Parts: sequence; structure tokens; C-alpha cells
Amino acid sequence: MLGSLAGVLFDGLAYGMLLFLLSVGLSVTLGMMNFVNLAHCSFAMVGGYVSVSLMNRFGWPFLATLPMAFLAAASVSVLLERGLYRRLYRASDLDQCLLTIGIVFVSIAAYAWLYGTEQQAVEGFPPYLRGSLQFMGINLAAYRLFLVLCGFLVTAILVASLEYTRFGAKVRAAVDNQRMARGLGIDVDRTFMLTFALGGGLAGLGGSLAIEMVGLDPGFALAYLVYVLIVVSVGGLGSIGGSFAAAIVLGISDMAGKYYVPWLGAFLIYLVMVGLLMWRPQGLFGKR
Amino acid sequence: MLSTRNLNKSFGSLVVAQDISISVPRGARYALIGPNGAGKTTLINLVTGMLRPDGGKIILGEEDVTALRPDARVKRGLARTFQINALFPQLSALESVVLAVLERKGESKAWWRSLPRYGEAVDEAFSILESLRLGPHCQRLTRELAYGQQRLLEIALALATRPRALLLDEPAAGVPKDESAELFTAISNLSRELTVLFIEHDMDVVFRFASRIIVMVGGRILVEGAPEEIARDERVREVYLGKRRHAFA
Amino acid sequence: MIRTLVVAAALALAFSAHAQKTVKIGVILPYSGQFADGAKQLDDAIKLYVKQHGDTVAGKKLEFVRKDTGGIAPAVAKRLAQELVVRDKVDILAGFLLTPNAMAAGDVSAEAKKFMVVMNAATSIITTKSPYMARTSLTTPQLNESLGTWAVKKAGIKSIYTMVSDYGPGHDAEQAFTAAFKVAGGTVFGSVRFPTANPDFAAFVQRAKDQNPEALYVWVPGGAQPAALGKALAERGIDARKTKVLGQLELADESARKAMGDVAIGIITAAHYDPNHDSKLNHEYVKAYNELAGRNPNFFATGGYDGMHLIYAALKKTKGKTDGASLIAAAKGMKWESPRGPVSIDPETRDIIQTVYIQRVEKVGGELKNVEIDKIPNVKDPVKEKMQK
Amino acid sequence: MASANGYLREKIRWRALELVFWPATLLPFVVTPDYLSLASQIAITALFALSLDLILGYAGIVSLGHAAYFGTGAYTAGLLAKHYWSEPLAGLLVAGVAAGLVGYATSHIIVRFRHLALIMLTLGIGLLLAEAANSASWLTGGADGLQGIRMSPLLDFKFDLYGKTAYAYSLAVLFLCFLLARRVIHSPFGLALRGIRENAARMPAIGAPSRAHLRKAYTIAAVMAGIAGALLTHTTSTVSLETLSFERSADVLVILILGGAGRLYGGIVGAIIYMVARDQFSGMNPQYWYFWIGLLLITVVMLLPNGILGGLGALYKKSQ
Repeated sequence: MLGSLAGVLFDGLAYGMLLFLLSVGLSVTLGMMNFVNLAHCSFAMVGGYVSVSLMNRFGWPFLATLPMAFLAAASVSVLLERGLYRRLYRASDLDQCLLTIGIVFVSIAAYAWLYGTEQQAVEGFPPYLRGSLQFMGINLAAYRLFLVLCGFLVTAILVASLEYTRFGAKVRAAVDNQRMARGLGIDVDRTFMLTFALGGGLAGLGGSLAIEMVGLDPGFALAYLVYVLIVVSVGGLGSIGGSFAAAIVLGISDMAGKYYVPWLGAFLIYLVMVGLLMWRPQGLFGKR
Repeated sequence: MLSTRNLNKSFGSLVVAQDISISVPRGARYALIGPNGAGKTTLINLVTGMLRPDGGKIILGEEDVTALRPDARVKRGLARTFQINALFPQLSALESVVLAVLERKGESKAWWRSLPRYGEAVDEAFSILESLRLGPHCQRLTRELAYGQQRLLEIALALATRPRALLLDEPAAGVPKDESAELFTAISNLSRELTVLFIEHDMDVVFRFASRIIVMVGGRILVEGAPEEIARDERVREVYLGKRRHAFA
Repeated sequence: MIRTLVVAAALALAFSAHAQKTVKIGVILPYSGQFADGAKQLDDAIKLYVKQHGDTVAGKKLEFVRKDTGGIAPAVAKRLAQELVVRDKVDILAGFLLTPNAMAAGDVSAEAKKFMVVMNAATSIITTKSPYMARTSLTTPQLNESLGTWAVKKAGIKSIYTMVSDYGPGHDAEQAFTAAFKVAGGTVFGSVRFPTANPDFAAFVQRAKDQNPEALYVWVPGGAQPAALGKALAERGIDARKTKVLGQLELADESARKAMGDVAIGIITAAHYDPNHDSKLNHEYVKAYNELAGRNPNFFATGGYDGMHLIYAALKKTKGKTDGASLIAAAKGMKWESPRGPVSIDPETRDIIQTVYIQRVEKVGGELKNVEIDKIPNVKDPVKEKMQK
Repeated sequence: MASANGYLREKIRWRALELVFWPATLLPFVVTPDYLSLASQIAITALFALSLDLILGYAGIVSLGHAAYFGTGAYTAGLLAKHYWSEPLAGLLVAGVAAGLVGYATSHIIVRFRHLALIMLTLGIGLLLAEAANSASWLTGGADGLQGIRMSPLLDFKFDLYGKTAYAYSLAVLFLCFLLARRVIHSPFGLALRGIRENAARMPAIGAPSRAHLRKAYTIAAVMAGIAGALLTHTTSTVSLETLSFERSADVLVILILGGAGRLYGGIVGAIIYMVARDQFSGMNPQYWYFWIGLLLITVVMLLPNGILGGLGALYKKSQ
């Protein structure tokens, strides 16, 4: 029985990493910049389709497409930020909802038109990422191991860059108090643009990493929006670590629930969310 | 009328209220003064139930209200104003005060009859506004009122709950000198029945309107006494009034 | 004043004459939303049929009016059907990828006495909703009961573990399969249900593996889930060549095989159509469909293609009369050679009778294909068959 | 200066625009008789958006799970019609009460939270109810929807293909609920709700039991949403899990924001514009109409902040 417990925990961790990678960008835009960006998964879709096209049409290796997915999604988010989001920084969060849901609808139709509605199959996926390895009797899927690695790597880079660098300080200052930050000479406008690019880029990276696990079609922008919102709200606004912890808790409890109490399967992730939010409304590590 | 016995409150190691016992008789006009961070607003938050004390009792009239929720204390006649305006921007001045009056009369549960049918409450609200010379502005949105008028509206809202004790948290904060005198004359001719405790930094106003003064420092009561005693008291002078000679003494 | 009256009358006459000359077909499909890909497959097949056979039948020009339900939305489907009948004056209702929408539109077909052709939705009781309705796709029990009987009788499987999606179609498939499996002498020693919305299959497959079953019966909706399930099977070390994996055709359709890779080898599915089916008619159909849509047709497409054939044939038989009663009468008992093989419309239930193929995924010439290993001809819908007895 | 009471009475008076709007809703019977079933579903969506406006526009509760009450009403009406009593009006009341009970029960959780936690809790409750309905397929018919609903005529008017009865029925119920909502908004209770939305922290300081007010508002909104759900069941004799889905909650929120929350007519205007646009766009281009709806939403939010009515209101004030 131990073998399967460890197996379930590992799968839960991997599933949690996937949820984290998909939602970390949102914990930057919604969490730190307080912008209700429901179009987050559309940026993830941009990354996903970029890496699919690079692999299928130009034969790029999978790992090489990841940075490209990040850059593509980041540049798209800068475009949208300059054009649309910037005008609504001080708007009500309902108007922000309307704008971003509008963007989701446009992105779904655009990708259905460009890439068709079928599931994007990935040819030339590196074989070493597909099989599974035996480790102390537990069956570890290679790709899930890779996801866990990516999750820790992204968290480390993000926490380091936001907590310990000048840029990170500037971002947190600008988000906390725009007026004061301008007073200190921080170019708030540019900082917001770069922060948004970071959030969008992370979404793109999450999107391309998710293809192997959950596939990719134009409906992706709406399908995963609920899960991403759950992770960011349970994790707590403005905290990368919060989203990381929440993703793991949700991933493991979802996986364990499906294994040990399958009839409760679909309810579990929502019950865990409601429970955690009632216990800590501001989120696990939320500040406000 | 309003008294506290050994009130204590601390946030972790930070002690914000230590063993505070005050007693304000009916109809009195007490001033609460002290340097910034002395715990004046915290005391008001403790008395009105916004903050839960770690220990001690709060008595209103003969009743121990320590465990009551803030809105229940208001129903028993304990009202307050806020240092920073906490009003209803999109409601007009009249609507705000009508709301407070209806809440007091328990009529705000009525969801069937339309507002103008409650003429009695509307007239009462209007007379409160007029007593604070806000009558002509009663139809304007709170958001569009001048800052001084908004401070008066804070008091009107408190009065609408027909309090027995009224706590004013720096009523004249941010109001230009000439207007604050007008504000305080409005406060002073409040009914003799009403017990008032107000926080104020402007010593001229304090010494003109307060019948007794309580001085707080670092979450504790330094001294309590008539205005003349406080003006002469060395400790107060050192800690708070500084070296300036006071006009009064 | 008189002159304008005359002109108006002439116009009206012309218009009604024009109406005689055309047959309007209302197509209701989930063009947008989660099932948009299935709708596109089916719609391309309709276009292909019209391109091949011209758009005039029995001297009347065909006119199509397409309406999008946006996914599972019976209230919208019913309204669209009503609008097609009332406003667009259509003569025939067609399409219907999803069961709830087909059921809702069935009421309109019955009330307005309009001939209705269901081209995919697979729940058995749909055709009972209107006497003017025929189906050219499949019924879930048709495939799964055949598979259940075959598993015991031909494959000699004694016991099986079932894993299905926890919603309507999944329950129907599981119930049909296990009923036949037990009647044939097999035993079902365990089962589990996946949540419908984007599940992660690892935990469920792990649970199944722990029982180390002789065989697994699986049912998941088309789209991303077959591929994800295939990968989970591989990750958990369940090899379809050793532990027999049985299911309905979505489990091993082209996109699922492409995404799974060699993991798919050995998966056995029951199907009523596969592009790999060896018949001259099918090869031409697959080639023509590829030219039009750029990919192989799947069972959504073939349901649509045969639906159009039924409409064309019925119109020819009634020489262009479009009222529901005569069209359904013409449709009953209709027999023809479809790309999937011989098919016919059951006169009593107006449902499709067809051959059910049992196929296994094998690597043929470097490519993964479904190879037919057995077939059960002339299978009727068992649920309605029992109802009649 | 008009008397204080006169000023309040002035604020409640029926505006000219309103007196033109409601008779205009009867035009479809004559002008567009072929669009009556669409008109009836617009009226139902408008009623649903109006119920959301009560809690969002007036009490400041942003809900992403309001379909929970719509679906409860729809299923209650469906089950009632299928098993016991298929007379519409009785069904409407029972559905409203059922949804109101669910609303009252969940309100005890909802009123204790604010901001993102509140939004996610409403989402969670909605999704849990949808999952429950799916797994209780023995009762609800699961994904295939509730079958076997036979509606008996409404005051001997049959629910037919042409949707005349359906539209008359939906419009009448919408108008009655609108009058109720109007009364609630202009009552002392409505004033208290606006107080909570404007400054929730101040309410206890004037002796207001905010939570009790919010629970009552949430329950009234749930009743109205349940009635809207029942209307859909009665007019289409179909009920499916879609009535409880996240998509329906998101759609009604978009519709309300599009129209302009906090203005009673926001939901109605939003419903008309959104559903007519969707019907026309999807008629023109069944596969990619999402693109044009998305563009419409972006344009409105860019040009008319606070929704169509909000934006027009501001422009009108500026032009004064």
C-alpha cells in the first residue's frame, strides 16, 4: 500500500506543479498588480500554440520552444497592456472583468480560425520525457518529474528576482503605492509594463508545459480559468509562495481524493477550496 | 454615564491600552488629549466595540456592554464619529441621515413601503441636518460636499442614532481654523443630556469647551483633571505641551 | 393604389413559387464551444456530400440554414428549432451532435411534423421523441452490448474492471457493456468513475493497476481525454498488449492514437466506422474528404454523410414532397451501401441498423491504425429492441 | 427648497423614459412575431440579471455562482411538472421558494466574506451544486437533462411553437418582479443596501445589522433567480445541467456589467443587447461569432465605463 501512497503523493505534487505553472503568472498580474486578468489563460494559449507550431512546422525540440513561448506570450501581453489594460488600472474590477472576458472570447475565435478546432497533437515530443522511471519501487512518470523540476525552478527564480533584486523592489513599491513610488522617481508605467510582461510570459510558459498533460484546443482559455482562479485565491493575493503552496495542497488533495474516495472525486477540489477560504479568507500567505 | 474599568489591549508585544479606567458623567464634556500614538483612537475603538479588549469592562449607563457587537452598542445609545471621514459618497446628505434614523427605529427592515412614506423619520433627519446648518445642502451628494460640511455630516450621522454618549474622534481634523470654531459651537449647543468625549489637538478649543481633560500617553492615563489643573501640571507640560507658555495660565 | 396591389400580389406569388422550387434544411450543431471540432467534422461531411451529388434533388434546389447551439444547451436548441420552422420555414431539421439538444428539438419536430435527421447524438431514447425522426449515426448500447458479448464469447475474457466518465453517456455505455458481459458469463469485479471536467487520470489508472485486472473497459468523451488517458495508462505501466483494454471507438480515434504514440498498440475498440475500413466506397470517401477538409473523416463525419444520403434518397422517393409524414415513410426501411458498410433504417424504431466492427490498434507500415479483427453484422439498437418485446 | 420628503418622492417618480420603455416591450408581438421565442429567453435572462443586480449593483456582492439559484428554480419547476403538478403558476411559486431556501442557507456563508474570497466562495457553491446535480442523475437526469416534462397550458394558452404564450408569460413575470425590485430599491431596506455598498464599515457604527440585511437581500435575489429558472423550464419544457453551470453565471455577470450594475435597468438593457448581438452574430457566422461578441465587450468597456447605462449617464451629466 505504501508504494501507491507515495505514488499518489508524487502524482499530486506533479499535478499541483502543473496548476502552479499555469497560475503563477496570474498571481503576478492579479496578485501584485490587482488587475482582474481573466484573460490569463488566453496568454497561456498563446504560448501553447507558439510551441506547437515551432515543434510541428519547424521541427524545433520541445525544450527550445519553452523560452520562445515565454517571449511570445510576454510580447502579446505588453501589446495588450499598452493598448487596453493601461486605461483600466483605476477602473472598477467589474470593468476589468468585462475587458478581459472580451479578450478571452476574441482569443478563442482567433485561434479556432487560425489553428482549427481540433486537439493539437505534438509530433517530435522528446522520448526521454515520455516513459517512466522506477525509483524505490514507485512508478515516476518522466514528464511529471520534469514538471516538478520546472515548478521549483520557476519559484526559485521568481522569489529571488522579486525579493532580492532592485527590479523586484521597484515592482513591489509601484504596486503597493503608485503615488509614493512615483515620488521616489520609479518609472511606474514602465515597471507595470514589465510586470505585466512577466505575468504574461509565465502564462505562456505554463501553457506550453501543459500541452503534454492536458492537451490544447481553442477552448483552453475558458477550460482552466476556474482552476487558475482557485489556486491564486487560495494561495493569497500578492504572494508567489502562497500560490505555490496552494497549488501543491490542491493538487495532492485532488489526487488523493480521486484515488481513495473516487465517488467524491469531482467535489473534492471545490470542497478543499471552500474550506481553505473560509478558514483563511485572505489566502494561505495573503497579505490583504 | 460612560465608564471603563481596567481596560487592557495589546497587539503582541505592543501595548496600546493598559489598565484604563475612566468615568464620564451624564451631560459632561470631556476632552481626551495626548501626543500622536498615545492610544486615543484605540480607546474609542475599544469602547465602541470595533476592537475586542484583552481585559477590563465597559459600562454604559448601568449596563456592561463589553461583550456586545458594535451595532448593538449603538442601539443602546453609544455613538461615534470617525477621524477620517467614513461616509456614503453616492448617497445624499439627507439619505445618509435618514438611513441612520431608520436603522435606529428598526424600520430599515421594511422592504415593501417606499421611503417617502416614512415622513416622520425624514423630518427628524432634516431637523438634525438643520441643527448643524446643513439644511440647504441636504440634497447634494456627500461626495460633492465641502470637507468641513462632511465633518458636520459625520456628527449628524452619530446624532441620528439618538445617543446617550457621543465619542468624537478629532471632529475638527482637517477643518480650517475659522470653520472649526463654528463646528465646536454646534457641538457645544448639543443637548445638556448628551455625554460627550472628544479627542482634540487644538488646545484653545480644548480649554474652551471641555469641562474636564484626560491626558493619555503610551496607552496609559497620565492624569485627569479640570482644565486649570492640567494647564499647570508639570508632567503634562513636559510630555505634551512642551515649553510654550499657555495663554490661559 | 390598384397598381401597387397588383405588384404586391405578383411578388407574393413569385415568392411562394420560389418556395416550391427549394427544399430548406436547418442544420443545428455546436459550431462553437467545447464540441466545435465534432461539429466541424460533421459539417464538412455535409458539404462533401452536396459537392459530390449536386444541390438539386427531385428538381428542387437545396438551401441550408446553419444555427449554432454553442454546446449543451437544450433551451437554445429548442428555440433555434422553433425559429427555423417558424421564421426560416425549413422543411427538414438536421445535425444534432449532442443528446440534450436532440431531445429538445425532437419536441419541435413532433409538434411541427417536420422530418428530422439525427446525425450523431447516441442516447437510445432520442428517436422516441418524435415520429418524424430518423438517426444515421449510432446508439451507445449498439456498440457496447456487442463489445460485451464479444469480450466473453470471442476474446475469452473472464473478469473486467470498468472505468467511465461520470455523466449520462458514460453511464449508458457502462450499463450496456456490463449487462451483455454478465449475460455472456463474465464478471465485473470493480468499477470507478472519472469526473467529467478535465480529470487527471493517473490516480484512477493507478487504482485499476493495483487490482491487476485481466482486462479494462474504458469510456471517455472524444477530444483531449483519450490521449490523456492513454498516456496515464503508459505511465502506470499498463500495456494494452498484456492487459486487454476495451472501449468505444473514441478511445482509439486518429487524434488519440497520434497523441498516445506506440502506447496505443493493442487497444481494442468497438466501432461502426473507421477511415481504415477496407471498401472501395470508403477509400473514395476518405480521399474526397481529405481533399475538402484536410484530414481523415471520423464517425461524426460519417454520421453526417449518411444523414445527407438519407435526405437525398427520401426526397427522391417522395419526388420532392417535403411534409414530415411522407419523408419519414420514405425513410423507413431505406437500405444503402455507406462508406462504413451496409446500413438500413429500422421501420419500427427509425434508428440505424449497421455492422459493429471490433478493431485492434496495430502498427501497419510505421503508422498506427485500427485493424478490424471481427464484425457483427446487422446490429439493431438493443434497448429499443427489448422495449418492443 | 422643496421639502425633504418632496425631494425623496422626486427620486422615486417614474421617469419618462421608463414609461416609454415598458409599452415598447409589447412591440415584438406585432413587429417581429417570428422572434417571440428569442424575446421570451431575453426576458428570462433580463429577470436573472435583475436578480443579480439586487446583490451586485445594490449590496456590492460580486457573485460568480448565481446560476446555482437559477438552476434550483429550473429543476424544481421541472420535477414538479414531471411528477406532480404541471400548472405553470404554482410551479413558479414553488420554484421561487425552493431557490429562496437554498439562497437563505448559503447566505449565512456568503455574508461573512468580502472581495476575492467572497467571489470564489460563490463560485465554489455554484460548482458544488452543479456536480451534485450531475451525480444525482437518478433525480435530475444528469447530462441528458430532465426528460418527460409535460407543461399544461397557462390559463388555457398552450406553450406553442410560435412562442406567443412564452413571451407573454416571461414578460409579465419580468414586469412584476421588476416592480418588486423597484419597491425594494426605494424602500428603507433598499437604502440600507446602498449604505452597505457605499461603506460597509460605517454601517455597524450607525447601528445597522449589515449581515442580516445582506442575508435578506441575497434571499430575495435567489427567489427571483429561481423564478427566472422556472420560467425557462416552463417555456421550453427542458432542464439540463447547463442551468447550473459556471458559463451561465459568467454570462449573466457579463450581461449585467455590460448594461451597467446598480441601475435596475442595467440587467435588462444588457440582456437585450448581449442576446440580440449573439443571435445576429451567430446567425451570420456560426463558428467564429465569439470574435464579434468579444469585440463588442471590449469596445463598450473602453468607451462607456460602468457599462452602457453608466457611460450614457455620465455623458448625459456632462452635457448638462
